[in-house]
Amino acid sequence: MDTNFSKDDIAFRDEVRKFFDDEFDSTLAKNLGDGHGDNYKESIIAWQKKLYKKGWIAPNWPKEFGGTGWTDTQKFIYESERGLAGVPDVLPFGLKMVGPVIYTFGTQEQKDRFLPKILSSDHWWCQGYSEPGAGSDLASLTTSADYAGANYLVNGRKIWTSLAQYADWIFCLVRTSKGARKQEGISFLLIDMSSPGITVKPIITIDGRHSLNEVLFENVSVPVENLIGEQDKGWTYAKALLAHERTNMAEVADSKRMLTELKDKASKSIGGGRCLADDQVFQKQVSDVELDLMALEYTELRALASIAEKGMPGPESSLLKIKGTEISQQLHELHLKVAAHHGGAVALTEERYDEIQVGSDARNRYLYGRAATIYGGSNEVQRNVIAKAVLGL
Amino acid sequence: MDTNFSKDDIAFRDEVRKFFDDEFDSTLAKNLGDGHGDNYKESIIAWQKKLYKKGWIAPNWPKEFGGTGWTDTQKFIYESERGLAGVPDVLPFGLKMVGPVIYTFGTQEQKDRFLPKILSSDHWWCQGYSEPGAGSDLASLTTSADYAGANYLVNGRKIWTSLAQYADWIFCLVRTSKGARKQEGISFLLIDMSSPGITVKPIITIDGRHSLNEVLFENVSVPVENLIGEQDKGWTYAKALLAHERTNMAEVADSKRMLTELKDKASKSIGGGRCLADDQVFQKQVSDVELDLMALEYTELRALASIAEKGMPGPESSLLKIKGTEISQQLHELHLKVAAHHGGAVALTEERYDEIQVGSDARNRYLYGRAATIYGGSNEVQRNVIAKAVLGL
Amino acid sequence: MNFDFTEEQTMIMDGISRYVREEYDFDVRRIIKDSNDGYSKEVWRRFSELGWLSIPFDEVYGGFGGNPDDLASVMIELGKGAIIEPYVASIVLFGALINESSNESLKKEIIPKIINGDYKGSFAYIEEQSRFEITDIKTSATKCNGGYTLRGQKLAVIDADKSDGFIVSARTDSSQFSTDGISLFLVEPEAQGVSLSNYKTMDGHSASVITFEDTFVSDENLICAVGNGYSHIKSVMPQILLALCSEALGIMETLNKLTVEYSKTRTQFGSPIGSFQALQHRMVDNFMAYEQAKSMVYRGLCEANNYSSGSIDLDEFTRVAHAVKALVAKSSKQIGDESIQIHGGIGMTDELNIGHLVKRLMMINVEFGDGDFHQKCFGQN
Amino acid sequence: MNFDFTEEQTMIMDGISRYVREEYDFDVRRIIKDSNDGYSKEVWRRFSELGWLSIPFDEVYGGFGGNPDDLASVMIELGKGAIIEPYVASIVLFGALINESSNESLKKEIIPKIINGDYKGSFAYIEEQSRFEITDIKTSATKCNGGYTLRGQKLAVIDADKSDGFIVSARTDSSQFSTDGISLFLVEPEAQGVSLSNYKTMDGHSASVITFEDTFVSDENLICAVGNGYSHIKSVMPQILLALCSEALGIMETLNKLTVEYSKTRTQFGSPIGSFQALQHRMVDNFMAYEQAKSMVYRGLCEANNYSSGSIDLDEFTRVAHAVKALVAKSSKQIGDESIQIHGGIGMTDELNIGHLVKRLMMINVEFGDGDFHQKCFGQN
Repeated sequence: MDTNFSKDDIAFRDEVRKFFDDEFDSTLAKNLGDGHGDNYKESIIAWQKKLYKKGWIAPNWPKEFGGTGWTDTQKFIYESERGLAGVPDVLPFGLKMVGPVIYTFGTQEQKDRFLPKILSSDHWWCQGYSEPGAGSDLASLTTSADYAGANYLVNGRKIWTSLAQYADWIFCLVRTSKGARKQEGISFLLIDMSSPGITVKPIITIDGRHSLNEVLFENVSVPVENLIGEQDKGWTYAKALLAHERTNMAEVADSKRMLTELKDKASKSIGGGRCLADDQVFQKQVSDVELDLMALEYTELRALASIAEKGMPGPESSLLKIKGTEISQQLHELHLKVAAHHGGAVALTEERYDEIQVGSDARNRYLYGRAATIYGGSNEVQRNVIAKAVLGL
Repeated sequence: MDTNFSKDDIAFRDEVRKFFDDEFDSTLAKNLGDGHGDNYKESIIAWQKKLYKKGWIAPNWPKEFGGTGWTDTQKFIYESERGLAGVPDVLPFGLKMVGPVIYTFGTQEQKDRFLPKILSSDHWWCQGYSEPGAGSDLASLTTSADYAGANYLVNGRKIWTSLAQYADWIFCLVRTSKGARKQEGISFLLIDMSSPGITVKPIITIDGRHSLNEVLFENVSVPVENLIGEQDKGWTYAKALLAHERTNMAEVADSKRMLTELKDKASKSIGGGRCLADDQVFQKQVSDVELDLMALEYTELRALASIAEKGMPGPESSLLKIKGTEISQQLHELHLKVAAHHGGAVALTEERYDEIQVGSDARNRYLYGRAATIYGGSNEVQRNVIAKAVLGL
Repeated sequence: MNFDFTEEQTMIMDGISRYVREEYDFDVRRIIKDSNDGYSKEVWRRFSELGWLSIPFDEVYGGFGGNPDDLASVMIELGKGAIIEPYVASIVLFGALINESSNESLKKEIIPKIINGDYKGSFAYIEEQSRFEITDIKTSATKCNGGYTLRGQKLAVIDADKSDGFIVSARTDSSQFSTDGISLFLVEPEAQGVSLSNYKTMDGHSASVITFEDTFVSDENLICAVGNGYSHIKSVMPQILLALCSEALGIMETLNKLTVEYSKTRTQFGSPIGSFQALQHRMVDNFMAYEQAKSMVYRGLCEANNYSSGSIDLDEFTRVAHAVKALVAKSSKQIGDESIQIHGGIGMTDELNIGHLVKRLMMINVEFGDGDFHQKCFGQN
Repeated sequence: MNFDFTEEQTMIMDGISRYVREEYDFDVRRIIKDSNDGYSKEVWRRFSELGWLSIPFDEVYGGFGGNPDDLASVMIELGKGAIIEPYVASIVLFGALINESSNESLKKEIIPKIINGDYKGSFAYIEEQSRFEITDIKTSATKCNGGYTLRGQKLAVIDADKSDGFIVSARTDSSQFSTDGISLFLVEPEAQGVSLSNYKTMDGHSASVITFEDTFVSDENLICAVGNGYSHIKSVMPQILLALCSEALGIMETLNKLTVEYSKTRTQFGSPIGSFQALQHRMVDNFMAYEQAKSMVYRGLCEANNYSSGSIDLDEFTRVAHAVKALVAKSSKQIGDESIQIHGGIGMTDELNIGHLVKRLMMINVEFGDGDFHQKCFGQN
């Protein structure tokens, strides 16, 4: 058992730390915020291009396709430093979702065409999975793609599509035929968002902001060369991606950052030299989360080590999404607790009320954060999966 | 909304308080303890006979059969005072279980024969419901009663039978025929424990003590006049009883007593004038339970008022068993927390180590108390019932 | 023993319920919420006509003379409707403080106006450093000729931008945390040196930072005797907490109802999601959380009556009120979270009422101290 | 990054696992538990032969020279087997204290005997008033000619009735709570003025109240320098906590395995109870509680190595050890409760192993401070 850093690891850590220090400036930090700033699109692309230039845009990709070739320890160090520096993770849709599907199941032509632009952030991707009638029960999707010569004609409606308003491309699960099981007859299609017949409608969430969308397809023509793998076999590719996605959802580095910020905030004096951090009950609430997070960090490391050794994550990885999202929600809640009255504020204008703005941000994150246990396969579905696949129930 | 006591109520409260003060002496308190003392049987009978003499043995029975005719407020006062005085509840098997079944569904002859001896505690009853294969799924029971002239011949095995080692009579659910639904063909039978063919085998529980038993029936002959109501309709009577039983399982008065004792213990100085009651986290843990208990007390009152007004409990009553048992388990846990190391002690002999004995008792209650969420319809089954019957799911 | 609302209370409740159904549905609420005023003058006028603004006020000033039960019956229904009119600020908070005021001339002047719908008020007591401690006051009121000079800043004053007057807590004596030396003043927004910075709150209400720069307040605007502010606030605190918790109760009832209904209609994996046992058990837990909250609010109301009749003292009543607020906070959190989770994606949308009801619960939670604060107050005694 | 046990460790684990399977099944355990000695001399002899008693001791004294990983590998397997031999008292507690002792002649004398199975020890540090504070000591050791006179009483000394010697904490100086002035003495049960009152504990071990009435202890029996007792205990505390938590980990693994298996075979309502979604989700939660506990123990073991290599200091290592004990306590409680509940009635019986495993978890929880205690220590830093 060891997680000791070698000399090289420490040098690497210093390099990462310096890079974030130098390159992730306060303007970027402000604009990226929690993914809702005014210049969000430009800023995230600018930042990702910096990472791309540095060669660090895709630590999880195989080296041959543009990955970093880092050891697990290096990946861990990179993530830890990212969290410490408050640097947001890269957008997952291209780099963590469709990218791996393309390099695993795509044709050489598809790889050549799409992977470079994912790496360079010249293509903004979004994910077309959920539908109004197909949420947790994803396989019951009905968006259809009818084969018509060299094209599919796509008709249907995707929902909860994050950041589709900025997207150049969408990867979709569509129904190409009716199989005996509903998982059959699904295909995995890459669709240009500028195709005629696509309409994007905003969905405003309970935090009052816009990051989700409905994407409507009316007779959208998609060339057959945009099909990934075999027709009707899309569920297999999607499943592989989901497993991949799940291990990316622990968000330990980000939760650690939130925890540090929480402790800082709570140490700020309220009246009479008191501070919330001195309150034993509050301490207990914080340490409840901190303990779980400390364990989760090692659960993630165990999963990484297991992937490195056996080529696949062990049973421990299946809890990453559940625990990771529960922990981040608990941290949101504690931030909101610190904010007290100020958590109520919306649409603040005057710069001088910093605390009120901080409270307002905490509230927005809390509210939007409720989605974490719903999307990416709700935590109920995750529990079903573990019961079946891990416990054999 | 009011729960104000009238002058008469206050006089009644004083009478109850005086009665417990005078009659429930320290020897009784010691011997009754938590239902496992050496002179338990004699002591509980002696105590119940005192209540019988006073006319207070069956507050929940209709006056015509020997009930007290108290108002809801009086019942509430009686229960509160009982809890405050640390007086254990009467044994439920005769007075709260089979008694109501007999006066509701029994023949005049059965009423005349059994009710007086239940009231006078001359008959000790036990409950023959569960079987090895029929726990939560009670209706799948297989103990058979075959009609043979003027008798049933009973064969089978009942389990988890509390205090059967002391019992004169057992009321059983037995299968008299095979219906289309498993709830059909069940009959409700009263069986003399001295009948040839009955064997009682002790089951030692995880607290190392003996209160549960297996009761085996081998060709036990039971006269037909011991059948309650119609043959094959026993499930109906049992269900009525279960609903009745459930509202008796909140045990608010006993939990209040446990809470008071807990606070007393926690106020005892540990080293250097510190005491656990000053610890904010412990305070929080105690108040978590206390809040729930304060609410549950009123939930029970609301149920009582609803029964008085509408003749039946409202939806609020269905949570009494779940919440009541969860609260009592939390109190057991906190008592054990106070006991710290001393919770480990078993089989202590020397009188001088009072604290160790107190810890040992707390542990026994904790361990035996795990059963509260299992028996009387497990809390999982209760949740199923509420989902169906109250929420319509 | 009695846990029913009276016939009169039931009539009021039915009236509000009908009003919400017929005149204040979710679309109307949205329009009002997004309007410039953030409330509807017309609706407020109707509230006055229907007598709902008079509930807690003494009959001598034209009020209904209601007890906590009466107010609770109103609050439960307003909660169910997610009404965003400034009822809490004007009637529950400001109303309680003015109704118990010892300043007869002020009461005679203002209470009838409130009842007529011509006057709205709010209570300015939170400061930058105070969190939930009402004694943590830095705002000072210095005696001057014929009155006092106010200096300081109050935060998170709910619905202040709609108000014709604020009751402001300020120190006329003693140091920052003392229970002595606190006085309460009625201040008008137009008074010299008063400035407001307003913002919306997540529940569709508004709040303000109010700054007092050498604001003169006359002796006649004292709500209670000089230095008696703390005991004045303390005397009305339990009934305020009960009213807030009653509103929360109405919201929770609605959330549970909507969630169970939704679970019966939303189909996934070929079955209504309400048929899945894991969700069933959680909805049962939500049902229990609601019933326990209801029992606790009823306990508070019973104790309010015991307090009125003199069977318990203010400390005992206050302790129960702490308990009510603390338990209601827990149930609110659980039911709020679970309502969104069980609704899934649709529960995350601004379009659906679920999120709005949850946000109101969240605001109620911090109003006059959050659950942790009240549980601590409760547990220490 | 490496989270595997070494080949050598795996061999030890396999060895213990085989031993439990072949020679220490649940019936054998019951017989040993109910025997007069409360443990088996023969089993202890076998432990010695198989080298398991030598694990944590330095090689110079004939030990295996194991690190915390080595000890963890043993403890996990002993946990799975619910072994009740006095391994924790003799090897984990007494063993750590003696192995780190500065008293060379004592070490040369005693450690080889322990390894040979000829000497067992225990640690007497709890007092009537102390709860979990190891500095809360009233027992006094007064200097006298050639040694010290011990006066006082120690409680809950685990497996003391099986011991050939106790390490006793006593005050040679300073007042009740001071970290200074604590000294550690090796005392034999036969020494003058030592009396034991023994009782069984719920996990099949025993404990004693030990009274010292003017017991003479020679200078040669000092475990560490006079007054250095606290830092001596503190230096071995983290590794002791890790060993205890490793045992708990083994027990939790077994409980989860047995519960999931049982749920697949126990049929109610025509289906295995493991097919009911509400139970499935709870078993998933238990699985997660176990995996998180495992990660935390592994984190502790990694930090133990970081501590050995000097990358972190004792305070940092101690903080992690607090975290491990606190989290393991939570997982233990959850898994213990749920194992009984999901087994239902049968889980309540003395006959089944479930209850016995749960009781051992409960004992581990209070050993060297319960979860709340350690979480507080953790949270304050």
